[in-house]
Amino acid sequence: MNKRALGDRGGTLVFTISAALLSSCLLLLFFSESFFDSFLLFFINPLTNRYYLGNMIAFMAPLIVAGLGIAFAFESHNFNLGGEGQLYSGSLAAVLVAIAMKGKPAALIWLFSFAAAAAAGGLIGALSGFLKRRLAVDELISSFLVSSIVVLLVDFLVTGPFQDPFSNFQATRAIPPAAVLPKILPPSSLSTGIFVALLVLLVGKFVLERTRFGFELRLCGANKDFARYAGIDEGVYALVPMFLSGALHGIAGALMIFGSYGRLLRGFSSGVGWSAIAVALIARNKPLALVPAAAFYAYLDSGAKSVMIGAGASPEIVGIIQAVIFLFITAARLPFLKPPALLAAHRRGGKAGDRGAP
Amino acid sequence: KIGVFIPGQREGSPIYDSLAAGAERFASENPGSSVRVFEAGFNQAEWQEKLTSFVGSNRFDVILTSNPSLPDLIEAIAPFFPSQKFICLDGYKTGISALHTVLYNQTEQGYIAGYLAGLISSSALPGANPQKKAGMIIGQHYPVMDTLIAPGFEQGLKAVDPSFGLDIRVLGNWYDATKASDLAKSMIASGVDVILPICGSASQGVVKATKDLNRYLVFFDSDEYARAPGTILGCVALKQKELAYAKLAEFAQKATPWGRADVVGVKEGFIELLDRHPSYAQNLPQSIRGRMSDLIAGIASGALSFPAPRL
Amino acid sequence: MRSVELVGIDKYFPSSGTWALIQARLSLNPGEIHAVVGENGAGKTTLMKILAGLERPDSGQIRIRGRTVEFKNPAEATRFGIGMVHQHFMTIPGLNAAENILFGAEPRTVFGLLDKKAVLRKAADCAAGYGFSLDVRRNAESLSVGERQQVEILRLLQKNCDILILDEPTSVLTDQEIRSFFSVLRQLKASGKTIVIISHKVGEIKKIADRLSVMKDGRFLGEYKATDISNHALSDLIMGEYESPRLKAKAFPPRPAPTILEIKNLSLHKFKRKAHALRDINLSVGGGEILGICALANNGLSELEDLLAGRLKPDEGGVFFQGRPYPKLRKAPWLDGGIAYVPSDRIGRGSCSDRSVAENIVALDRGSFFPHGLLDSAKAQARTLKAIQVLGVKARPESKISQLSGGNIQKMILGRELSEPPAKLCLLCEPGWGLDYASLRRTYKRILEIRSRGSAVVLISSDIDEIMELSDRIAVLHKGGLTGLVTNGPGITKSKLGALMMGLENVYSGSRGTAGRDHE
Amino acid sequence: MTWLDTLGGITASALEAMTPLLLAATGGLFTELAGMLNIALEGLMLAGAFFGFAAAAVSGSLLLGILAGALASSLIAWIYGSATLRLKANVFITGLAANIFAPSVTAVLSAAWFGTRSVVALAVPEPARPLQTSLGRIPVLGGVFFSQHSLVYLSWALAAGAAVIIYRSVLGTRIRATGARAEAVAAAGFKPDFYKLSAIIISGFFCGIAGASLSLPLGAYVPNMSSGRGWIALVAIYLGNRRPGRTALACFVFALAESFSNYAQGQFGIPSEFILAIPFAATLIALSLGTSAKNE
Ligand SMILES: Nc1ncnc2c1ncn2[C@@H]1O[C@H](COP(=O)(O)OP(=O)(O)OP(=O)(O)O)[C@@H](O)[C@H]1O
Ligand SMILES: Nc1ncnc2c1ncn2[C@@H]1O[C@H](COP(=O)(O)OP(=O)(O)OP(=O)(O)O)[C@@H](O)[C@H]1O
Ligand SMILES: [Mg+2]
Ligand SMILES: [Mg+2]
Repeated sequence: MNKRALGDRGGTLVFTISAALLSSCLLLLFFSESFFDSFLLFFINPLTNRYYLGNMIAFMAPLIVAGLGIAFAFESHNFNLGGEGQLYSGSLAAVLVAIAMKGKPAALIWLFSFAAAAAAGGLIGALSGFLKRRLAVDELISSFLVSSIVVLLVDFLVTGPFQDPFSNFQATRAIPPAAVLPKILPPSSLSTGIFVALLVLLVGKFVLERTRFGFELRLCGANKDFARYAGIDEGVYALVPMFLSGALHGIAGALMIFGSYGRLLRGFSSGVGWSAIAVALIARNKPLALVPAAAFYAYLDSGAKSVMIGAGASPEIVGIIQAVIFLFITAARLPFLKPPALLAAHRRGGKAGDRGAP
Repeated sequence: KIGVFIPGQREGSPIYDSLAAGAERFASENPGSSVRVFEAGFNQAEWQEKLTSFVGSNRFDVILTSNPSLPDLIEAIAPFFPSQKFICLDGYKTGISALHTVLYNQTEQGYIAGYLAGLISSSALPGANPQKKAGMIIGQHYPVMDTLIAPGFEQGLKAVDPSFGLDIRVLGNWYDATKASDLAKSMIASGVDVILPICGSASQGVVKATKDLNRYLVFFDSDEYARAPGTILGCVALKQKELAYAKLAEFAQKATPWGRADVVGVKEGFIELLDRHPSYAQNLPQSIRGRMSDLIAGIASGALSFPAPRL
Repeated sequence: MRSVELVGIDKYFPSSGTWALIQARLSLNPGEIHAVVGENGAGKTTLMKILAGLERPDSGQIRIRGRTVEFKNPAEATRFGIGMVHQHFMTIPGLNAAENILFGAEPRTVFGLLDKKAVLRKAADCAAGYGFSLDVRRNAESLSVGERQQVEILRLLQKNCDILILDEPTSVLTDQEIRSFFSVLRQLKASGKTIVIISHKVGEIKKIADRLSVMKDGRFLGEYKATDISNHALSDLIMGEYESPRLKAKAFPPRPAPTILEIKNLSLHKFKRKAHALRDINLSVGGGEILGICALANNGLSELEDLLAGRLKPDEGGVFFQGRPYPKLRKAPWLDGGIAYVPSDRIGRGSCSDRSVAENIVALDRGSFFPHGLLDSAKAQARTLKAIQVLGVKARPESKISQLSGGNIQKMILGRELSEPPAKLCLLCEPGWGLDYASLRRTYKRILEIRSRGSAVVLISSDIDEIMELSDRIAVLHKGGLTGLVTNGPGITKSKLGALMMGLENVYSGSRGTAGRDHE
Repeated sequence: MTWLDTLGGITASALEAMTPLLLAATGGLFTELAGMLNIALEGLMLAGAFFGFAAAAVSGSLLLGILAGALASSLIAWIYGSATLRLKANVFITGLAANIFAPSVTAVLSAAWFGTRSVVALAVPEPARPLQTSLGRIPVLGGVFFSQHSLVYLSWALAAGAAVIIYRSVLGTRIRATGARAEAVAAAGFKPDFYKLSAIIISGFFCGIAGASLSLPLGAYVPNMSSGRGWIALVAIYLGNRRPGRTALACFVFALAESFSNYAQGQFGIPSEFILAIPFAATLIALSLGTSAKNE
């Protein structure tokens, strides 16, 4: 990859983001009572207010880890739509292990809980991989269906057998206080979990880009026929990446629990699985790009909350603004911005459409 | 300066709407006071973060909210905002000096609805059948539902006739009206003739199905008769607006009993069977109305009481 | 008036940093067959894509019948009667041959719906009109390469294109197919069409073309009348002063080394309980021997390739490698370079288009490039450079395969598979596809070298010249069965092999189990 | 009640519940065949539900309502499609955008037109049950097949029409060709993006009617009323192997499972979560059996 290509893509990205922000400003201008206040609250407050900033960075942690999970799936040409269920079930496993290990040293609890989260999420993901390998069931659909079922089952477990009898929340009991990840910037929910997330990301990047496993995985994703010719077991690369994808979602869930919530609240994860897909797509599956992508996503989320709470903007307006930003964020070219010849040539060579993502 | 924190959405949830309305009425009648209403949405996991931002972003004299789970949240964040006061309706927690809670006796509310449902089902009304079956369609299971409302409703039914059966079906969300309508139809096909829907905006589907099939509904929390007069034969309301107003007035007089938890019901005037609407008064035979007013009188006088389990 | 004139065309590909065309030109007379020749990566395909509206030149002019035009997309070129048959075909799966042929000009019924009957009729008429024996009802996926090509040509004709561009149309056709294809071209010429044809086969060009343009390194070298230039002069022009390496005299190895590959009583069903794709095949190949296998399209050659490539399992019989059952793809001899394989599908199977040359080379020998599970980049880089040099691939290790010209992709694959040390068994399918003359000679030399080092080579090819030039023995398949297994030598002629391939003769005498190297 | 009546009742309600699924899946089939993963079905349905209902309430005409729903949702599909194709944006992310956009914009308009962001219940003409008094009298079968409301029959007709368009029309052929090999369509001188956009707009059209078939029979618009049906429609397309007939069958399987689970809630003492999972589990099993049978 030469520098020019990267530079040009960067240029397009800057333009698309500006276009997105510009159009959201216009919307704010038309729909909010005080444009200036709303603008500050939406775009500036998340960065200057310690509480919002903390929450924003805290939200990046699960986005990065789950986004990495999506990248593992996409890079091997597996489409994981089951992030929600994997994340949710992983969280449950982590919470149960942590509660069972009450009294043990925190480090031990973390180790076992995160392992349990990874195992639970991973098994759910691997089920779709298994169905694909054994029965040629499309993993896109099976992961979605399995996830829908798993969410319901976890709901049942949380509100039934594991419901905290002393809480009015639909939630499990809290994890031992010692096991809660140390907080940074209280009262925001930022914790050392963000460092865990970055560590996981670096490991993931290393595995994906430097190891034989990662090489084979990406080769399977790029051209199945060639991978098979090269003696790579595609079956394994339907199964293992889906397992890893699920495992990373599980860890992402555990990070949310150990970093912010301290217990499993019913439906706490709703939407994170989907957001992770968006983050991975914005980052084009490049591990390091996941950090800015997650930051951007969390920033939008934070800005939305800020403007709703601070200026009473209705959720609908915020929704429309987010929709507009999504329309632009992955745009490869804008009508008023002629694509650099290079990009155009590159695109023409690339395969159009298919599933859009990987 | 009053902040109203709504853990949900104002529109479509009468209970939250009346909470805000009560505060707004108080503000309009008391010059110098102002209200800011914030809707936090239905995801319970986000409430803590949003409540913290809400408290942190403004200077409120008092924050008024309503939900059984809010006291736990308030307990968690109160240390960060030592001077902030909270009043939580529909919740129960003692011993926090910044918080006063008032719990509705929803067993009582359920009992009244159940008793009415039982009477309707065993009546000679055109839509009633001889089967002793009534139903509830709920959005989800949740603690207040499972420990207060549903048992209360069932007790009410059994008080009419111990052979009554209660059919509870779950929608899985609060907005799939089409599925709610299918559930209602399926329920009616199995012999249910009175339904109590507690499923948010999806209740529209239940109303539609019951109306089409000429069966009956009893409603909860607020005056819903207008949605289907003749089909909705009873509403057991919470007087949330009045309670909100009363509690703010008490706050203005600095008379709030901080740290205390109260329980209110028919006796205190904050749970009421809305019996003056024509849909109730004209569609129900005198016999039923009579037995209902006896029941209400009994509860109001204290002759009949339902200890609400502490939540 | 010239029917087409391209003047001063420049084209730079920033992604690969190459000037594909520098002041290139081309002029076509109406009603001629014009050949464009030149070594791999000379810019032939790029120039044609520009004429067909698929690429836009950086500078230069396109004049059609005297008018200067600018094409933004292929549709605009089509409007000027220009159509292109691509090096890698563009048939649409999911549609049948007729729908493919009439794509874009379908007859309709009164309600604006497709008139399926008329589609079939019109396509069949069209095919028959040009003397193609194509069953237009068949699904596009089930067509052979030759038939796909017919579909592509018919599609252009049917759109009234009168300037047809054919990019290496003969490289995947068998001899018979080429002959009938050429008669079609002559017939088209007679009806006034202008035809541009790209090819690397000098003899072929001389036979069919009226005039030819020579390109080198993106530049135009000159334009000649086919009758004015000798074969020798032409290849000199293309290659510069290229000294063709002397190939070793062909001789059946005197003392046959032990058998390396053995195919015993092998049968393969096309579908369960249906026609045979392969029927009772017995073959064996020893070390130091090249076995050529040829057949017409749809006669079992591709199935045999898939079997030997480990992609299909035989329904009956078996394949043995050094006396043991044929190894699975993921097992030792495949992974440690014991079996080398050049697939006939170079884009889909042989390479990974959006990966770099280096990655494409590393992919085949991961065991040694990832010593402890981690990439040894220095080694990978060194090996890549070596593989590129073997056959002179015009690319850098970090170039993406999709940026390489067709011939260079093939050279990359050959360089990878035929590298040192040679594999025990080399399975080479259409190894000469799209190679220019010099590369072809170098490749042949390397194949013979590998043979002399004691490897067994299986050569599957639709090019009879290639088979006859390299093989020690030749097996001929017809309808999935062997019709001949002969020792190559003076007695073996093209027409004899042709008769065997068409099933007109059957000289196969091997019976079960005994057929093999010692049958003559 | 005999078991036959019960079965008939479950089937009849499955046929009704299948209607929005069938319409949305048929629409999604077009985009799927054009080679795009259309996750916006959900949002497009919701838009159709709102605009269909609003137009029917204002005009008092069922037909106008359906048309308005279809058109409004086609319009949103057009925006979504243009963003995807003209800006070369990722279709999944723009789909997500459409799914966020639809409920937001309906809420804003609902507040402006009807004064509420919540349930809008107004008098709209009810879809008739055209065959109930004639064929509907046939025992059992009449109740199952001929007592449905007109939108149910409309959906069958539209699904059949879509099959004809897909396989017999020029547009359908081009759309399929685009999905199968876009670069070949381009090389043949056509614009693949045009056919992709057409497919997206058609999917919007069908989803609009699907949405109207939710809100009109209910006589109300409820925010979020599509509640995941767009996703199920997508599942049905895969389960149906991207063929119109099998997709319809898949929709029926899902609707039947759901209708059975509605019935089962009252019959067996199983936690509701398990019952709610039945449709997903049934679909997953059908998918596994279906594909493994195909691979035999
Ligand atoms: N899309 C592309 N991006 C970058 N470089 C390209 C691209 N297409 C072609 N090239 C480069 O342009 C040069 C000319 O390629 P072209 O395909 O025209 O060669 P050719 O004469 O057709 O060769 P062959 O006989 O091997 O097919 C090559 O060096 C090739 O690497
Ligand atoms: N009897 C045989 N004779 C010749 N070749 C065989 C025979 N059995 C298997 N093979 C070869 O082995 C290859 C792989 O076999 P098989 O299909 O069992 O592997 P797989 O199913 O891909 O791997 P796995 O069993 O590890 O999942 C076949 O494609 C075939 O080339
Ligand atoms: Mg009864
Ligand atoms: Mg070429």
